Amino acid sequence: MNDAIELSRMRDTDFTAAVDAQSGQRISTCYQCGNCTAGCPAGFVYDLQVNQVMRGVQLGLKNKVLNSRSIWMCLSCSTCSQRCPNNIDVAGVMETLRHMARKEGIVTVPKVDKFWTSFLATVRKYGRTYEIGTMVLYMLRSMRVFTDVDLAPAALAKGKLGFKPHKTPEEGAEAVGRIFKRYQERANRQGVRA
Amino acid sequence: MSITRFVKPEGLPAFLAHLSKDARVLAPVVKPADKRSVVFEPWKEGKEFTLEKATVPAKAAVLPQCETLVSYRKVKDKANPQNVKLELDDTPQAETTVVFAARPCDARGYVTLDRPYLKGPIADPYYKARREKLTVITLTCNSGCNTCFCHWVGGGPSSPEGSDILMTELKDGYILQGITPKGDALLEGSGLDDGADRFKEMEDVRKAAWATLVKAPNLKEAQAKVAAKFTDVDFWTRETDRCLSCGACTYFCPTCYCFNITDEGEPTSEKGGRRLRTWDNCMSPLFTREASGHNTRMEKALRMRNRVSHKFSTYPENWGTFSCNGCGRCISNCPVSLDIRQIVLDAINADKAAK
Amino acid sequence: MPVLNGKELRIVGFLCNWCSYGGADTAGTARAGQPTDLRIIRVPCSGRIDPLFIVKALLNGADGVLVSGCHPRDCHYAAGNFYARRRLEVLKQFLPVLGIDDRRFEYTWVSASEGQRWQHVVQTFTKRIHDLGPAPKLEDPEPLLKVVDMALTSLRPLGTGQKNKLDELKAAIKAKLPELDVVIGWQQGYDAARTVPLFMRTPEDVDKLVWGPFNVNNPAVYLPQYKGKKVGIVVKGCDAKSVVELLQENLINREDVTIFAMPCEGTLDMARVNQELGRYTTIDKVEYDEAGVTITADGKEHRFCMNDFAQGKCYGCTMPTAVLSDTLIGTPTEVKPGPYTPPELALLDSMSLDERLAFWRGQMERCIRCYACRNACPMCVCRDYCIAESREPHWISQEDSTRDKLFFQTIHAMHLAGRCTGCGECQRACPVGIPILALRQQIARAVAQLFDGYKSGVDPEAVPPLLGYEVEEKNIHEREWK
Amino acid sequence: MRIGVFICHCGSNIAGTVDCAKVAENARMFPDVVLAQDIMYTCAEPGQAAIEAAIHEHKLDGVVVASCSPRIHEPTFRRTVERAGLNRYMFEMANIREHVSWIGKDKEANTNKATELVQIAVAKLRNDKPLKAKSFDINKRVLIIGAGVAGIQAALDCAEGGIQVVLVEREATIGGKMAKLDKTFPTVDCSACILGPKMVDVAQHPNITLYAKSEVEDISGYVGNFNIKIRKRATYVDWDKCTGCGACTEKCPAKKTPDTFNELVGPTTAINIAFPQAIPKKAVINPEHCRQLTKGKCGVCAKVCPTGAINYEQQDEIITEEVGCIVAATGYDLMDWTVYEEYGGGRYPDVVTSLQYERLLSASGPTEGHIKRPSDGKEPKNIVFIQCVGSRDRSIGRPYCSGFCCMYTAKQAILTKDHIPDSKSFVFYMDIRANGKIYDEFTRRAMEEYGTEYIRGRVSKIYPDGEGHLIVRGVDTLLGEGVEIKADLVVLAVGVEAAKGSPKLAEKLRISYDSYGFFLESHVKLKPVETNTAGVYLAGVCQGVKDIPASVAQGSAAAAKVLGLFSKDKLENDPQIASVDMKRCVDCGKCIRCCPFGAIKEVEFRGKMYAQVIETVCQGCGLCTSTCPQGAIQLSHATDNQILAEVNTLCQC
Amino acid sequence: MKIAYYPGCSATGSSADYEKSTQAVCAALGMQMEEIRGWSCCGSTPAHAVDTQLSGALSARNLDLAARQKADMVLTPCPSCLSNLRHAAKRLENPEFRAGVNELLDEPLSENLPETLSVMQGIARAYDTDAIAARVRKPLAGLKLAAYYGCLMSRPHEVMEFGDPENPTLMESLLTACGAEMVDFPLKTECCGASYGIPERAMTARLTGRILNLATMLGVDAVVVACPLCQMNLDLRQQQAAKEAGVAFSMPVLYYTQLMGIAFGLAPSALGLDKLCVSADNLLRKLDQPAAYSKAPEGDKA
Repeated sequence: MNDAIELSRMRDTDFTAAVDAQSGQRISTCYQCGNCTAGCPAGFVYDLQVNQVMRGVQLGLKNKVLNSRSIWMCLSCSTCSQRCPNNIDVAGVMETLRHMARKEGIVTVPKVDKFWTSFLATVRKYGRTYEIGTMVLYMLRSMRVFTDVDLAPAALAKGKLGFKPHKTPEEGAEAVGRIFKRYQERANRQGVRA
Repeated sequence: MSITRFVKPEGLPAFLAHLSKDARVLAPVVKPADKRSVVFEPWKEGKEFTLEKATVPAKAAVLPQCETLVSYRKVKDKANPQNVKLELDDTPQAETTVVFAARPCDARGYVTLDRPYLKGPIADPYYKARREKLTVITLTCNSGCNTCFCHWVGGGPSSPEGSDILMTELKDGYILQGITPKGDALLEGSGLDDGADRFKEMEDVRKAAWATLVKAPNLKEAQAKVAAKFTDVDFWTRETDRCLSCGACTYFCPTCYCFNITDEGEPTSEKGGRRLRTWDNCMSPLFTREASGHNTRMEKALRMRNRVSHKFSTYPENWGTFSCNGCGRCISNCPVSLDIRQIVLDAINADKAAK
Repeated sequence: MPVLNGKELRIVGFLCNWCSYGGADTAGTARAGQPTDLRIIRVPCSGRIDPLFIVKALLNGADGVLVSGCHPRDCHYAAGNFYARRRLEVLKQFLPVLGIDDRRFEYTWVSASEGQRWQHVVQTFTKRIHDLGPAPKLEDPEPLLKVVDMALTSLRPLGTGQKNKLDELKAAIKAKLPELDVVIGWQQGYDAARTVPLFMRTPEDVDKLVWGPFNVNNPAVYLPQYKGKKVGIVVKGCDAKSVVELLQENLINREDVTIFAMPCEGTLDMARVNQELGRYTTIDKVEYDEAGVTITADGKEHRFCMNDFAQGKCYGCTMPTAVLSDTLIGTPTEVKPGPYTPPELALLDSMSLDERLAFWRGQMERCIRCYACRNACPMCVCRDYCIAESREPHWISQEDSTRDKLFFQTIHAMHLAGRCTGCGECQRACPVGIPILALRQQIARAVAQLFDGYKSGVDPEAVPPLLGYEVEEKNIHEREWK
Repeated sequence: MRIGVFICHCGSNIAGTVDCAKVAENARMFPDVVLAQDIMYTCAEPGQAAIEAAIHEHKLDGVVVASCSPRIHEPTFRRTVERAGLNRYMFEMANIREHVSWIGKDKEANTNKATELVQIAVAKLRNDKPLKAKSFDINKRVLIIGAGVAGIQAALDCAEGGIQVVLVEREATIGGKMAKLDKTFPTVDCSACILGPKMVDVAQHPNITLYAKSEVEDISGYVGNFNIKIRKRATYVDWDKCTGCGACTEKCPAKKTPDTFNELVGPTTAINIAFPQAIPKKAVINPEHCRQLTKGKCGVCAKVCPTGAINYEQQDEIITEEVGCIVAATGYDLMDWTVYEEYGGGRYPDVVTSLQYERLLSASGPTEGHIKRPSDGKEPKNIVFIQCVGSRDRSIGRPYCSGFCCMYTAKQAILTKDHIPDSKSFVFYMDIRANGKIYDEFTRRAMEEYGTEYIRGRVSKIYPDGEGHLIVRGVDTLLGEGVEIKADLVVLAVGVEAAKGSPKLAEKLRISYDSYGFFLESHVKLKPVETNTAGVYLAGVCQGVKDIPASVAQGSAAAAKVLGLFSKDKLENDPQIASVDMKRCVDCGKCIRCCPFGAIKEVEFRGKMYAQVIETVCQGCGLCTSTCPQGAIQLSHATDNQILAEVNTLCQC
Repeated sequence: MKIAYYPGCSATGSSADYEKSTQAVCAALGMQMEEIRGWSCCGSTPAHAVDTQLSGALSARNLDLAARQKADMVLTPCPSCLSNLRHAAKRLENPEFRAGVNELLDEPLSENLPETLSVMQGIARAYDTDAIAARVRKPLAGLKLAAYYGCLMSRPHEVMEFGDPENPTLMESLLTACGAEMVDFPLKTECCGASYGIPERAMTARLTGRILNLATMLGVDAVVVACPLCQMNLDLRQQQAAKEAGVAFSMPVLYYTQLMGIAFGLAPSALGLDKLCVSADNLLRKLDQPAAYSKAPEGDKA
């Protein structure tokens, strides 16, 4: 049994406590009914199912959880939170884990992260996006940008994809830019990835 | 002619400082409030004081609101807890005290208290100890007032009874006149300027004060007439309709001397147990409530009868003079302005009214 | 036995026998380690805990008091903790006005099975008390004598009420008089610059009745002693509230009381009037106009404008006319409620906790325990059997101590919780002018905040809040033990 | 006073972290303490003997024991001091084990704390007074509320014991939930066959008075002497005349009346008899659906009734009964599962409750024992059972386990296979709770012999596919993947909740209930049948979820309590009750207003009114004492002065 | 009641038709909305995916602008923006969070920020169903519709407060008032999987297909949505889904505002109906059939 997880050594209870604290949830109340997994629309692209992620947090398996692909692929649709019999905001926990991974520089699905960064860069510059964020994300997650060939013509024909950047009027773009600047500075101060 | 001294207003603090070297000096102090009051408090250097008539008389100088008659401790033997030693201390706590700027009515109060506490079959050792260490400096009144009636009951704005020194306010200062040897001695050692040359002026001021008084009715019949009303419960009921049965009249009276005794504290504790003597109040139903719950003075009418009769009838019967000094505090401090003057006059005039 | 120096502070716990004491046992059985400061007093039910035990402890050296009972609904005695919850919450909101930090008192619910929760509660509370440090003693601070600011603006124009139809009122009383044993009103006192209560039994008595700004006394104070007799009473708006509250508590019977009312335009703060008049021998003249009174004493004129010299309560009065009456002469004036904090309470509000403690120390020193405050209070119906002077139970010593005097004021205030109508007679009666009304005002404010703006003396049918409960209290919430 | 103090080492339980000898030494300095010693085990026989000997030798008139919690040994030591001639209330305990030695390791602090706890106990004891109980007569009749299997068992046991029983049942027939079941686990016995004879016994027992279709309206009084008001609902049928022949039900034209006995899975008639074995077997008219009562015309049943029993004018009737004690056996209801919108919120007819499924299985049910799904009457082939619907679910405020669903689901899966051999059953479960006698074997049989597919996980969503099936989306956590089943029928194991109206009844009984409405027993382990109100006992699910054997056992246990209580001719009250000092009472009525037990009344004495405590009703909570502003009403053994003595001991600076 | 309007970035791009029809319907009802001057992106998914406080600051900036405009309420058509703005407001109740957000902003936030609601809620609050019905000129009688809310609108319940999180019914009540027949649509809050484009085409098609299939099985004339992303996914992906499911779909997917606009008698061009992939022509034709009038609600007489 070489690949057994040696719980006596591997458990990081500080991690469990940190997830509790940052998410405001009590992960210990999860009794592994699996309802989160049952209702998850994205489970098919997960390497760890949601209930397994929760179990990993309970056991303090930090590396396993923070390196999982699942936390990047979660859609934040909150179906899991809604149906959790123990009132755990599971989607909130997933988001917390994503934040933790990011701050530690662990990015298991780089394209997603790259998209977020470029999306935010646009917002930083113009104050608004030149297209609905999720729309491009939708393309990006496909990892074949603009090659959804059977769709693009129809979408373009209907004017569904715009490329003109809209600069926010009334000094809005500048104000948004300053938000990002301060955020960046704070992240630098704290020594975490922005 | 007695010893006199003169002091300018600005010289008073120094005089008090001189007095407080060897004694606790009780001086009137203003307590600021929407309804301000004046109380006697131990004076110390730098403390502000007033010469106004105090809301609360300086009775506490001889009869404190609460005093420890006996303090006692039970000391246990660690080896044998059944051995308990009792330690007792019943030494009267008396300090040398000067009451400064009492009014003549207050000073007469000490005389009124002296009779039952000192002149009866047994002298009260606690009272005696305090009384002997007391010197009274009295400020004469320069005018009458709406609730004062000292001149009805044998006193007056410059009555010397009970005072060791009489002090009178002149235009530019105060003249102090020794009344008793104790007072004379105090003045002699005071270092104040002689006041003999202001004596005449002083007498004029005092006379002028008398002149401000409203004419006093004749209370000669009061003792008999009040006694005659003893069985007329309706009379007392009418007179006390509005009485609230609180203790304001008695606790602010310079001559009320009733007390209650209670034990407090745990004898085995470090503080020990204390047998306390506290003021009591004949206007309270508790005053005569017996252990069974029975109360001989259940009605406030009967309690008021007691108070008025004591002051105007039974005390005079025992000691030959009213025990009311006409300071008027029971009237001015009463939440319903019950007026003892009116009760006495009603008793006197009851027959006439009936006719 | 003193607390362990430097290590412990004095923390007293009152625990109900059935749940929380059991919870503490469960914690012990589970070896759930706790700080050693807490001393537990076992009581049958949280409902048994008189809030005054807590004040008693806090005034006499406790640094913290913790109360714990069964969870709401789980009371061994069905409803004891529901009552306790209201009383303890009122107490919690009251303590700061005394200058006691309300964090020093906490109450919670712990069941017999919640050993862990108990451990957590003890740890948290002990830490809180250690963070706060030893409680200041009443005798520690220098006395602080601050004066209430009486420069107030009234919610309505104040006046002398001389346009009221006093003759009509007299006629109405005379008409009813044959059916009544007595009618209580006001008459002139020992001079024309004050009035005193009047007890009318004959038409001639009725002729003595006066109406005006000197009618300060609250005649309702006399009603309970006439229980069972037919009594008439003339009331101002504020007096009527006392009558209603007495009815609410079944202390008098509605059918025995006939209420005569006229709209009140305000009454004078006699403390300030007397201060202004100073020492005088005779009143020459008292003249009224719409806005005030001019008193001539010993030949000197003194002008008292109602807007400047009214009683504190008159400025915030929204009920100048009796809320309940049988005969009303005149028309009630509507007063729109506005922002109003009673001046005494405003003074306390402006102080820090330490200042409040120093304030009460300074104020209570001159109290000589005459109990005029208590006896002037229309709601103090057990004054003849007051625990201030009893040995069984023995709540207060007779010692001349500021603590005991302040404790009595707390007793009075707590006993008035949800009952005090703010008539202010306690403070007015105090011969040495201690602003004790502030304590009652704070209780009333807490009760109003907790119980949906509840005001006593308004609705004869309402249940006084501390004699009732809701299973789910709208405004009382369990504090989190985080 | 002469007080003896005994400090218990409790072996090393206390002495391990408390210097017991030092505590005893300190205690010697406390007032009135004439003796203080430390003892290895105070509660053991030698310890108790030492206390008794010391009482005699040192003429003690009060004893303090510092040991464990008074909740454990106060009764023990009270008996000890009583044996030595002291009044049992001249005794106090200091809890230096649970509250000191077990929660702290600092010996100095612990010793100091233990000393103070002893000091408090001494201070309290010095204010103790001997108290004496009073005795009063008992009315040896019992009221049993609820005639499900627990209530029936309690009634029969009491009746057999010679006690007169008043049995009140809300429904038209006794039998409760058990009467609705088809079979029972783990024996797959016919429910009606084993319950039926007991129901007949109830009907025939001379000591049992049965009020069906009745509810308890009001309860007053106290243990030994309760006064009960019972509201007998109008049935519009004179039961004295009704023979239960059923002629009326055959002819009744209102054939679409909802059938509550059949859990609404089929209709019934407006006049009906719940089921063939109903006790009492009497007809009842449902006034909301009776044409005569709603529209004023019909009268068919009156015409066909051979005994003229129909009475459309009948009104509710109030009956009074006097009893000495009460057993509550009000059972349970299923929670309203329609809060689960993800399961359709009740909109899909083929999603049924387990109890509805029992009626579908039952030969006396609407489908005569053939499993037909409600939507189209077809026989289902794929049946999905979902457990823990409304149990173990904090998100809807029901965190508790309903206890018996695992077992009946296994039973239903087995029965399904028996009824439809080519069917396939799936059970979604989280844990299988099968801890009774031959329970686990039973669930294993469902899996192994009946091919029931157990899937470990919850179901997230049920929705119709538009083609007559229900899509059940769940998870198999063992597999770590979502699963989906196309089902014909879904059976929800719906969680149990306290019977509707339980809190109201609890308030009438003056007993406590938990936040879910279950009645609170006196002690969760050691007094599961008693309540905190003397003379009120519990049986069955009203106290907490339990299955049939446990309900029956508790029914018998309650009966044993009743018989035990009635074995005495007189009862003694607990003297720790309130009393009024008439000298101080001003009759303000505040205590009367807030007494939770109605134990204070107003009495006249020499022309004045006073409050007076009814000694047999007072439970000793002391709420009155903290309410009385002048301290005129005092709770014995927890008087103001006793508590003040404790406070003053601690706070004196 | 002063209403501020937050269009969201998509309004000028992919969901121009949504924006157009929203404006048209609100104007027809007489609902006054003032666009927030200088509004900026709420941060969308990327911001909260990266940092909650950054997301909070980007959202809160807009709420603050609305507050300075003295708005009592902010309305937005986009569920994603709604979710972000409401989450921000909820988190700002925590003083620590508020302080952190204030650190990022030019100026501290106003003490009281207006509440954000969806335009749908805004309409329903201002106009009861009678008022809506009274505005109907061309009742949707004869149309059978399935309301599809998507996953963002009603979840999490504590934040969104959009009726029952599993079974919201607001769209149904609005469209019922317009005369349409609304079916009970069990998948109304199930995720359509829009975010997972091509790599998982089979699965996404299954999620989409499941919704389209059930709608088809229920025999509806159209699926009605309130989310730009859902609309695009369900509308655009029907062929892919069809391939997966082995059935052909031709299910119009309309914004609820488009249908309300139709009922109010507004011109199809004013509602952006030309942007639909699956044409709504059949649906419009069905409405024009005279039979439809027989079931017209009273509002039609006006």
